[in-house]
Amino acid sequence: MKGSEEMLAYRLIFLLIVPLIVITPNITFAMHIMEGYLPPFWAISWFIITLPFIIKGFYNVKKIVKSEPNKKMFLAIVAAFVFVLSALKLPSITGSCSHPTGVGLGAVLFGPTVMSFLGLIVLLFQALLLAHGGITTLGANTFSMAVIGPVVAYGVYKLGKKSGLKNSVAVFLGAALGDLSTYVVTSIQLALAHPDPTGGILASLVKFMSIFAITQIPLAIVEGIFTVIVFNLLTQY
Amino acid sequence: MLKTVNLTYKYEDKTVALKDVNVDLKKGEIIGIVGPNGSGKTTLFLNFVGILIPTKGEVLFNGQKVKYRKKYLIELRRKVGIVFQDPEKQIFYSRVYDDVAFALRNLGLEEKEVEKRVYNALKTVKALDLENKPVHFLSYGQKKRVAIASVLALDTEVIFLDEPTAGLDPYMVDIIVDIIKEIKRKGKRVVISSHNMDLIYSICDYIYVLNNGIVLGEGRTKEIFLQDEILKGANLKQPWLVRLHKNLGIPLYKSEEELYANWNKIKL
Amino acid sequence: MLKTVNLTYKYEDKTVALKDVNVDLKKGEIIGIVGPNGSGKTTLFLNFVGILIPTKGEVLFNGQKVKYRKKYLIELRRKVGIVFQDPEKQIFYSRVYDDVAFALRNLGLEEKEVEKRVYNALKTVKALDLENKPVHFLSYGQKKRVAIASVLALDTEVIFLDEPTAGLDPYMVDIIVDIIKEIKRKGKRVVISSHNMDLIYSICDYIYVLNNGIVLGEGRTKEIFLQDEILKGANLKQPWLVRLHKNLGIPLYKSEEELYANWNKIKL
Amino acid sequence: MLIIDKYAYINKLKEVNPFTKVIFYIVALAVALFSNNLYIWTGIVIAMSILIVVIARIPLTIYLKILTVPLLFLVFGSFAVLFSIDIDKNNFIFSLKVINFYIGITEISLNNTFMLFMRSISTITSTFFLILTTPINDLIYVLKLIRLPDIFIEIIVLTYRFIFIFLKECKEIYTAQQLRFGYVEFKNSLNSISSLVACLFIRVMKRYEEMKIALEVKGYNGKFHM
Repeated sequence: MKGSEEMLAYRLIFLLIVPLIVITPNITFAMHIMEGYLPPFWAISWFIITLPFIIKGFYNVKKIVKSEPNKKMFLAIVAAFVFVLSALKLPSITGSCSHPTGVGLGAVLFGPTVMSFLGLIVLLFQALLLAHGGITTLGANTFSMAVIGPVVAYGVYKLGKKSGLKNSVAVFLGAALGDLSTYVVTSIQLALAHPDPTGGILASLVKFMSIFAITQIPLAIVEGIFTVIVFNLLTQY
Repeated sequence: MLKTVNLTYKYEDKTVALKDVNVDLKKGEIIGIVGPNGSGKTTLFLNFVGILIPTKGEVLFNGQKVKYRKKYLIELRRKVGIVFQDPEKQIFYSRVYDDVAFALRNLGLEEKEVEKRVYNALKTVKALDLENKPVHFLSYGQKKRVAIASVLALDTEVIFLDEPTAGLDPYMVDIIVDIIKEIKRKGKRVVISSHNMDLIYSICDYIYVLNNGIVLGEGRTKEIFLQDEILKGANLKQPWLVRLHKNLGIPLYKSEEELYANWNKIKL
Repeated sequence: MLKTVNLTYKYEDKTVALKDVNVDLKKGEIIGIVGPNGSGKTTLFLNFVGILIPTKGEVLFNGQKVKYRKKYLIELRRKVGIVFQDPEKQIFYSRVYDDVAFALRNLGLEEKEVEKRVYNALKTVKALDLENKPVHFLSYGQKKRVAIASVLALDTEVIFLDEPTAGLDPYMVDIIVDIIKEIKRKGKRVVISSHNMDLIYSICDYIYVLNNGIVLGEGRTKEIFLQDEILKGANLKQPWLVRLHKNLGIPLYKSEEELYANWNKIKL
Repeated sequence: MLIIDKYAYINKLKEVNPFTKVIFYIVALAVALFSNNLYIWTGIVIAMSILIVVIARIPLTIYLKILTVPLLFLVFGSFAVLFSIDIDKNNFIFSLKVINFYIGITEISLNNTFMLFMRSISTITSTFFLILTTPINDLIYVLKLIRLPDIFIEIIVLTYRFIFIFLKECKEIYTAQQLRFGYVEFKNSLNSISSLVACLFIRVMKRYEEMKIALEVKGYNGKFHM
């Protein structure tokens, strides 16, 4: 009796995890918190938390544009490029596909400060044109993808370079860790909004993190490799 | 051989791109597909190589329905190649050699075989000297030839050329025409879409006229270009040799050389 | 009027793009600049509108040397407009109206005047119905017309058209030809570069032949196309009307209508 | 290419004043977000679906198709909220023993998940109403009305235009690679996608150089007027 219940439990877990592994990357939600998924308090809080970064980014952009008006078009080109990048499908080992966040590539190519502002615009277009993410979760998503991700990616890349790592290793670490940091932040955001009724926020965090660990670590590695190859190809030109 | 049977293709938003199209590549050695911008030529090509899946009807390859499984498509595309209009979007590597070798390496061919094929293809398009040049130093016409070579290297039985002479100067157009004739001589079937009616008239032996996704008419080159209503329906013009025939009552010649050779007879 | 005097232009890497070029727009109403890909046509156009600064020699506008100060250039470009080959690279807004209005608003024109001019320009290119369509839904030919309208709206005295018919189907080519004739009728000067020799022959009245950055020859249309060495030197072909004249000894006509009208005389 | 964008321009509510639509949307979104009432949520979902399918005439198949993406997210994303882990079986209304602990569903988590699901789906349908009936060009007009900083709007306008250019290029490059067996296995797929991005990047930068010339010819003086 006990044995069969255990079997049932394993089967249930299996039933839960397998579709997660297969489907998660396919529908790419892992990086975006979906519309309405955060309760009002958190939706608004993340907007407020993100706002200073956006304002900072906005003033940086303003400064750049003032000294070089053509850069206005350049920034839009970069935003569109990152948008298209995030609509691409990266191959993954499981045979399914995922979308690159483009966070690492964008941050390393264009610097992190610009990315926080452009990231907001990219996320806005993803919500409006692709129905990825959402309007109520725009604040939270901007924080994880456009603020934390680029800063970590760029920081790791610079740090790696400084400590004498090979360029491609630094790019890889920057892109992969930028990716992962985005997911960690997303997990925290979800855990804060949906604490576990028995174990609280921490238990909830463990749950979200373990889902992401299964699905996102391989993806972060793939994105890291992808960014390195792109980088190497670009230096050939 | 390749053909479509009542092929209908609708875009995601339900607009009809092709409607009941029957095109049979058996009918000619160099087949021309003509029609205005947006008439469905490229969509038809993409259905032929299995990139787009027909909404209704089917594509038959050697009498068999094309199957949209990965393995089958790989086999299909080893037999059927396509060169798109803009060479810039089909060249991915900075070295010409690597780019022409791309498809072959993906198929896992041995490097020796790859080398042989790459050189053969570059020779056919008269671009052997470009082998080591970085792609971004090439002119538009040279890129076009590299793009053609990349497909030739696959040694397919059929080659689709989408607007092969668009944007090229007259001299380059002649070179491309030579390449097309060379491909034909090697026993391959060529399908061309083009806005250049004089070009189509001079090198194709069978023509399909497309407009708004419908085949308005088909026939041997000389015959189809005499049918005013069909051409008008597709907003096309007649080649000048046909216009001369129509307006002046002189015999219809396939090439201007033929006209010149027969001029004395006409004068009499 | 606009002309160049011994204009030489070298790229940053010292390759010579133009060498001692003398082109005078006074010589014709619709001027054709012909030459193979990479012969320097576009570079010449960019020198004319002050985007590129001559390495040697100069551009004269109404007898005065063009000055490369911002203010002067703004004035120059109110008089001299240019439409590039690829419409995608000159349309910045997804609203057609805003795009055609862009240059006018940059000049600080009043919104009422802007509106009048935008509608006039759209009318000339027969694109009034496109006003509310987003640019990404437009066909290539429609985008091309919008790009032309943006320049027409400026009401310049001279318009440069770089390959205005490249990639267009025969019907669209006719529409562009009509637009060009309409522009001429309004008293503006038009300069066209094109690979389509038949087109150039039929609408231009003065031709410059360019190759490797050098003017190989110039002259009134009928005359220049008779000079074999010059055309050969630029790898160009003669228009078919000229080929008929050369090969068959019939008189040289400017248009096929003229040929047809005189056919009976030829036969006799 | 982007199906939502396409329908935004051809639906039957396109001509309705965008400002009205945005106000309506914000009210609906706020109600959906702040309320805790099952009936209100259900009402919003039904009302929005009717507006989208019956009034705006978006084909039902298209509507359902774009709904599946967030629905899948919702279903699978909810597992983490629904299930808890505990050593005490009594906290659960349904549970299974795994080694030394229990995985199960508590009454609170069941309720939470359900509420989460309903709130999400009602905000999603609200947003769908806006994006399926209001073209971006109209939304930009609203952004102007509410006096968002110019730079922000200008970059949005330009980005919107460029997205379609790059998407088209990207698709064409991808097709060309696909036809040359660039995506037959994992390793060459990764190489191909990387070279696609590199190729696109080069083209994008070249385009920037060329468009700068077009900008100058048009007398650009630092501002994209609207």
